Amino acid sequence: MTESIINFYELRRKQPRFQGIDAGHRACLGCGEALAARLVLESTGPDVIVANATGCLEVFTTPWPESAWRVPWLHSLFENAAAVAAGIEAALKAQGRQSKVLAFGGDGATFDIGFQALSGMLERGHNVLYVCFDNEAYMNTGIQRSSSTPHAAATTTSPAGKQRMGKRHLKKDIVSIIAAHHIPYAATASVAFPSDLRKKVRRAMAIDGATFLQIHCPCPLGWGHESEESIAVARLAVQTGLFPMIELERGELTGAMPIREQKPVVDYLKPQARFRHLFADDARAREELEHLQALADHNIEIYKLLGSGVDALDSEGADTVRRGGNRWG
Amino acid sequence: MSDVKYTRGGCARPATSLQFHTGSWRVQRPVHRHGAAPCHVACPAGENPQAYLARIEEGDEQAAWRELVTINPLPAITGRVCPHFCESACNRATYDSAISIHGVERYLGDKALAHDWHYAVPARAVGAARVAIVGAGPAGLAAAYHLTLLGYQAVMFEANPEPGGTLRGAIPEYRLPRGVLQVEMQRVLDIGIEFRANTRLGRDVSLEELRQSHAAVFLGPGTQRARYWHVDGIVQRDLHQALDLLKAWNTVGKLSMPASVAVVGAGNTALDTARILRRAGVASVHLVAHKALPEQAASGDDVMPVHPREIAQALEEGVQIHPHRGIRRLLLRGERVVGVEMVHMKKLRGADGVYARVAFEGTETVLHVEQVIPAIGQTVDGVGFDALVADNGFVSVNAQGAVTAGYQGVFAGGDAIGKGGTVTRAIGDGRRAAAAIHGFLQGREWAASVLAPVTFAQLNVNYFEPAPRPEDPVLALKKRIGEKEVVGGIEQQAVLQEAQRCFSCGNCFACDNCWTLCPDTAVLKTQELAADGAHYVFDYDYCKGCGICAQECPCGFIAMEAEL
Amino acid sequence: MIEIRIHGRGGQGNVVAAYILATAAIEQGFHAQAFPSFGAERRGAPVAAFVRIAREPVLRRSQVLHPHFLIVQDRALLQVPEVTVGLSAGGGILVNSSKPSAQLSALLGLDVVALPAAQIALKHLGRPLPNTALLAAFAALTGIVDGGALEQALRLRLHGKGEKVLQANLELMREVNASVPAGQWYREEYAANA
Amino acid sequence: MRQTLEGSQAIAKTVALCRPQVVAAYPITPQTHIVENISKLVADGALQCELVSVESEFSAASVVLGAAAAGARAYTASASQGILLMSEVLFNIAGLRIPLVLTCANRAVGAPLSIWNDQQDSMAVRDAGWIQLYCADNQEAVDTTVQAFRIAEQCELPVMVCVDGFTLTHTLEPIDVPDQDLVDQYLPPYHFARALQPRQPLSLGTLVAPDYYAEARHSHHQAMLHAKALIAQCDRQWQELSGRASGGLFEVHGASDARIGILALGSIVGTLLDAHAAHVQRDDVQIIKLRSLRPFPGAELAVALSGLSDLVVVERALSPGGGGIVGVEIRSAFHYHGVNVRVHNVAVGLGGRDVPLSTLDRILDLVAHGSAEEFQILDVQLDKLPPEDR
Repeated sequence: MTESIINFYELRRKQPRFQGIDAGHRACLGCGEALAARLVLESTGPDVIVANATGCLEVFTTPWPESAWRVPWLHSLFENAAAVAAGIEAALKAQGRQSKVLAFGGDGATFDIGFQALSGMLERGHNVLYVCFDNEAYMNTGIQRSSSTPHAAATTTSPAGKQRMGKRHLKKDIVSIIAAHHIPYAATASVAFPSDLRKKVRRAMAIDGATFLQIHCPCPLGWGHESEESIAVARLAVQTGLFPMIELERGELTGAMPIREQKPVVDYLKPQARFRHLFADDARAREELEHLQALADHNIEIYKLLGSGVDALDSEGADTVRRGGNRWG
Repeated sequence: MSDVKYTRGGCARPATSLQFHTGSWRVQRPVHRHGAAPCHVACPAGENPQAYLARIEEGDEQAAWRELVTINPLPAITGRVCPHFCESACNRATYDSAISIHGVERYLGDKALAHDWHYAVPARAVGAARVAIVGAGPAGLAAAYHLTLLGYQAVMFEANPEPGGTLRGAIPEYRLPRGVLQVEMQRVLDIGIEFRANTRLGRDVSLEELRQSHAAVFLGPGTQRARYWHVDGIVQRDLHQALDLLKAWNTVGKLSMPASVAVVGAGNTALDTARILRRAGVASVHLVAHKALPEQAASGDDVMPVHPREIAQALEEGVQIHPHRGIRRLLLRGERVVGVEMVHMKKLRGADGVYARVAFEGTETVLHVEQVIPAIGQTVDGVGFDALVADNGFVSVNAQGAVTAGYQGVFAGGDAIGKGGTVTRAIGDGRRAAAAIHGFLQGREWAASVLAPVTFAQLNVNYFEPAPRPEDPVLALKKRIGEKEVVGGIEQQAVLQEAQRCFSCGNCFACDNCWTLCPDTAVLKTQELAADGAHYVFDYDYCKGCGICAQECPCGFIAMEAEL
Repeated sequence: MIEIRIHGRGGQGNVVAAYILATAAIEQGFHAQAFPSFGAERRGAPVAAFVRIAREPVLRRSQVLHPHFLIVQDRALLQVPEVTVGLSAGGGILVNSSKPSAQLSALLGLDVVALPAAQIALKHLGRPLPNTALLAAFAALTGIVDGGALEQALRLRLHGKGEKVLQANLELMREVNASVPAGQWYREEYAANA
Repeated sequence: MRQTLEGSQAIAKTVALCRPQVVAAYPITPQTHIVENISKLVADGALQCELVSVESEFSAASVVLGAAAAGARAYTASASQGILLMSEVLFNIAGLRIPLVLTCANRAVGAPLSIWNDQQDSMAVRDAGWIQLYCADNQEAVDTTVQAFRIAEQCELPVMVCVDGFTLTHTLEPIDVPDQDLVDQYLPPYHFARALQPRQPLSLGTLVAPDYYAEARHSHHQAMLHAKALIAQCDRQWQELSGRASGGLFEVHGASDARIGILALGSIVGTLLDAHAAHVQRDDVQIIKLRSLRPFPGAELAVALSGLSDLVVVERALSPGGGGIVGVEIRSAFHYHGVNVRVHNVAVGLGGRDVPLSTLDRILDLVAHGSAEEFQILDVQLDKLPPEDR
């Protein structure tokens, strides 16, 4: 069978999943955020309304007069997605409508500029699932540091130079802050583990109340790795302990993806240009490498991430594939 | 939505981005590229284990067996005796441990015997061309089988009363029970093959007669003549050949031997001979091998060409192996052996670049044995077709299996062509010769396809769980007497697990990875269009060529091609 | 005033190419200006950048609508209709392609010079980035800037990337110089006024 | 020293030359390159200052407010939505009479979202009480930045240096970046008389009751009016040192007896001048570059342009439902000062729409044919709209 006679339009229509973001969007090659957003909507289904903060996701999906979205979607500003979502939810309540409200934002919109609105929405307990697509910098404006940028990563506003080793500060522990709002469900997920991501979206969707999901999504441009390495890099973030995969309910830790075999952080850092300066023959660079390893070790310790053997849902087993697929159903 | 003003506030219709073809950004494109599984490439018979493992994983064991016997009609036999090159090549070995392909093969073979599954043989046309097959060993049986599947009338000529060749003569029953051998071979003959027992080429029928009365001839005579063995021209008077001892043991079941014996050789015949000598009551059995034990081998070429398991069992059974040794001198009292002088030797590359065995002076030791049995290989006994046997003692053939001595329509295979004497290789020779004969009779040349195996680096093993392979049950040492089969088969549960462990190297197994992980929704899932064996198609209108699908394909089935 | 439009894809160094060309022109003694086509497109998407070279200070800030020359970073872009729009009569197109110039000229009915810039770059820089090779070819074809000015512009731009990178680029320039018809697009008015 | 630089890079270098002690910023297109370049200077140790990478523009403005109040020279930059998010703080900074400098990389304001250049953002905060200076090219951006610190610190008012986003910030051209000595000579160390310090425990930002509020506002207004002379003076003083002036409050190009004037702000001026020189070449046309929008030189313009018959005010912003912004102010000033010039008003280049050389011809045609209106957006393609929206 030659591909020329395939009716792609028909085939696309018949896909056994909900493609809440369809093709033709303008994301860069290998964009982790584009993938994460589609995965989220696959699990929520079409009965949702999205409030989207300013950022790459918003820009690459909606080059007017086109849109890649198949769900009702509203972009207002950078800092107010959570508040806009709260307003949508209030309206639905007033009208007796049932659709779930989602708020989408990048790490800048979540950790930084929109944090106030997010905190308010959580505190008021709106029935909103807030999804933070965390690619650890302001990518839309060209890779500036955010409070999610990892320690020692170079960005255009935390460059490595003669006197600086990239970002001086730490990555903000947003999920703990969110969980401290005593909301029913807050979790972290990664594009490298789609099954786990879907499970967490389904859990959040089942809850009537404010929920939060932070998804680690590589940005090949901003992190400086090849486009095909997005999944591999995200996987290493989890396997090294730098990005702990946890679930918090009412502030209590209720789930953590165990790490079967802790990989050294250099495995994760090496493919990324944003950490290139750490591999110079330089005492400060060596110290920062040790620092990052200590941060990973700390995560593993506080969340007790190191597994005790083989676990089908651990960092090695969670995305085991089977003949005929295990990613749908 | 007709009253919606799309110019107001920058409003847009759902999924209208589809109007924009991001495929124009692409400088490289993903393509589905079937790669050859290393097990498939490595199998001298040409089996494709991946294909039958897939059927097992789908829960259809009979379909798996059918897949298997499209290549090899004798899986219960090869599952037991093949040194399984497939497993040495298996990419899973680099990850945790190779798939127990032989275990699965044997399981399917035994299951078919137990359930009396039959080959699917197409009805033969009246007046089908007749093809003569000389020798009912594995090569001849495979040739007859495949010729029958291709619609020919196969006629087998066997010097012995029963079929089997090497399988019957040289392989002891503790490795290959006669029942299995008998039934599986009979099932082959039962597909409509004419079997002429006690008919020896050169004695009862001539090659010319066969050529006259058949459209083509396949020779699978095996190697019946022991290589001439001596030490500096000296041979003891009562020289026994290993193959003769094996035959005698296999038919009579006992041997008369002194209490200490040295067997010379490094292959299966040598090892089997040593082991039957132990079973026959010889107290002290030495194996003098010029090659290395598996754990000490410097290269694949240097190691004893037998399955490590067999070596381990022989050691357990009390065979004393002297690796990297040669016999320098026979210690004779009159014409009787009282011992041998052994010396350390290794194959080394000389100044001329040629490998040669070098004995190391000063390492000589004396082994006190009362008999020395050479097992250094056999060559073709060419009575009746001498003209086809080359100086090296083997029948020379071309890539298609046709003899090169100028006899049109005559093909040969198996041990007789001297390409490494394994049952599996012989079966492959038979199959390839059948295809070549078919081509010859249709007037076109047949060529085997040569594929590069998929390498471990081409796979993405992050998506596989480590799991150990099941070990074959082995008969306790004290129970290993007489003809009892030493190695058992694996169970159904283990077989299913092996099927699930298969990496599916170079072939799509519909895991959904590409479909799930494409950031651009440019991979579409398809059932009905999966004609190329993939279950997905690339929508190049949108694919930007990021390469994630290729990188994350567990099977190495997706390659990126430059596009400019 | 000479106006040039450079077409490429996001991430290919399109703006950098424009900046280097303008810098070289300034080194040569001209006034010049370079700026991108301010798109929001992402890595891989078609983008454009503009260069103006003049004897007098450049005051205008409008986009280049009628370029004298197009520099195109990959052949596939020639199929994008906007790329060739507005080319001045008698203008030239320099494109990264391994196809013969004559074939592309015939195809488009325009004066096209093709250069396998990506291959040349792969050889010298280890990465198929066509822009330096195209600039070197442009310099040789038009004579607007000479090798020394272009070298100086590269020096300024690659400052901090190490001498090795610079030398590899200069080596690449030399190969290109020898492989394009020097002066084919030369015109009297391009001569430096320095 | 003359260098070939991107506008943002030149601005960043210039800011560094002014020795700011605190820089705070939040990324937004097209301001980012300025902050990135400053970050690089800090990372390399070339600029010794506290760089605070804040979490929003609101905080960026607040950080520089605090820093300047605490006696440090402070700088920030933003654009578009960022300026608007800052707006509450901007009013506050000005009301507190805190001297600092902000670069606005002018950009349209959403929705619809646009990252491209117009001047809606700075126009929207023209009432905040800041001095606003518009730059016609990157050389002016550099020179005005240096002047802005001096102006701000002398009159205790914040200065917004408005630079067209992309059109200037992302354009590479030859630019004279002054030497450090020159800047040091021009710009004395930062001094803020009301700086927060325990030795002098002042209270800033108190509640002012109705009996004093009007006086406070009057004082602010007067300070702005006095700043007019200061702006012109600082430009002259810089010219004495560097040889370059940026046009004081405004600058008139063309014959003094011209009948038609075209007034614009920012980078369009260059295009209009080029178009005039290259194509139009009419003796009866003047091009006027308005540099200082706040303080607004209404009386000065009325005097300078009184000989015209028609003035077309070209803007890159509008007040929907009202019309032009600068045009209305000029019309008002002319009316008050009894100058009888017909003031037409057009908006061009909205949301990054290219302003080609032909714009000048188009405008002169409108005047010639009597079809120039009180206000109109040039080049609107009505066929892109449904009939009821035209």
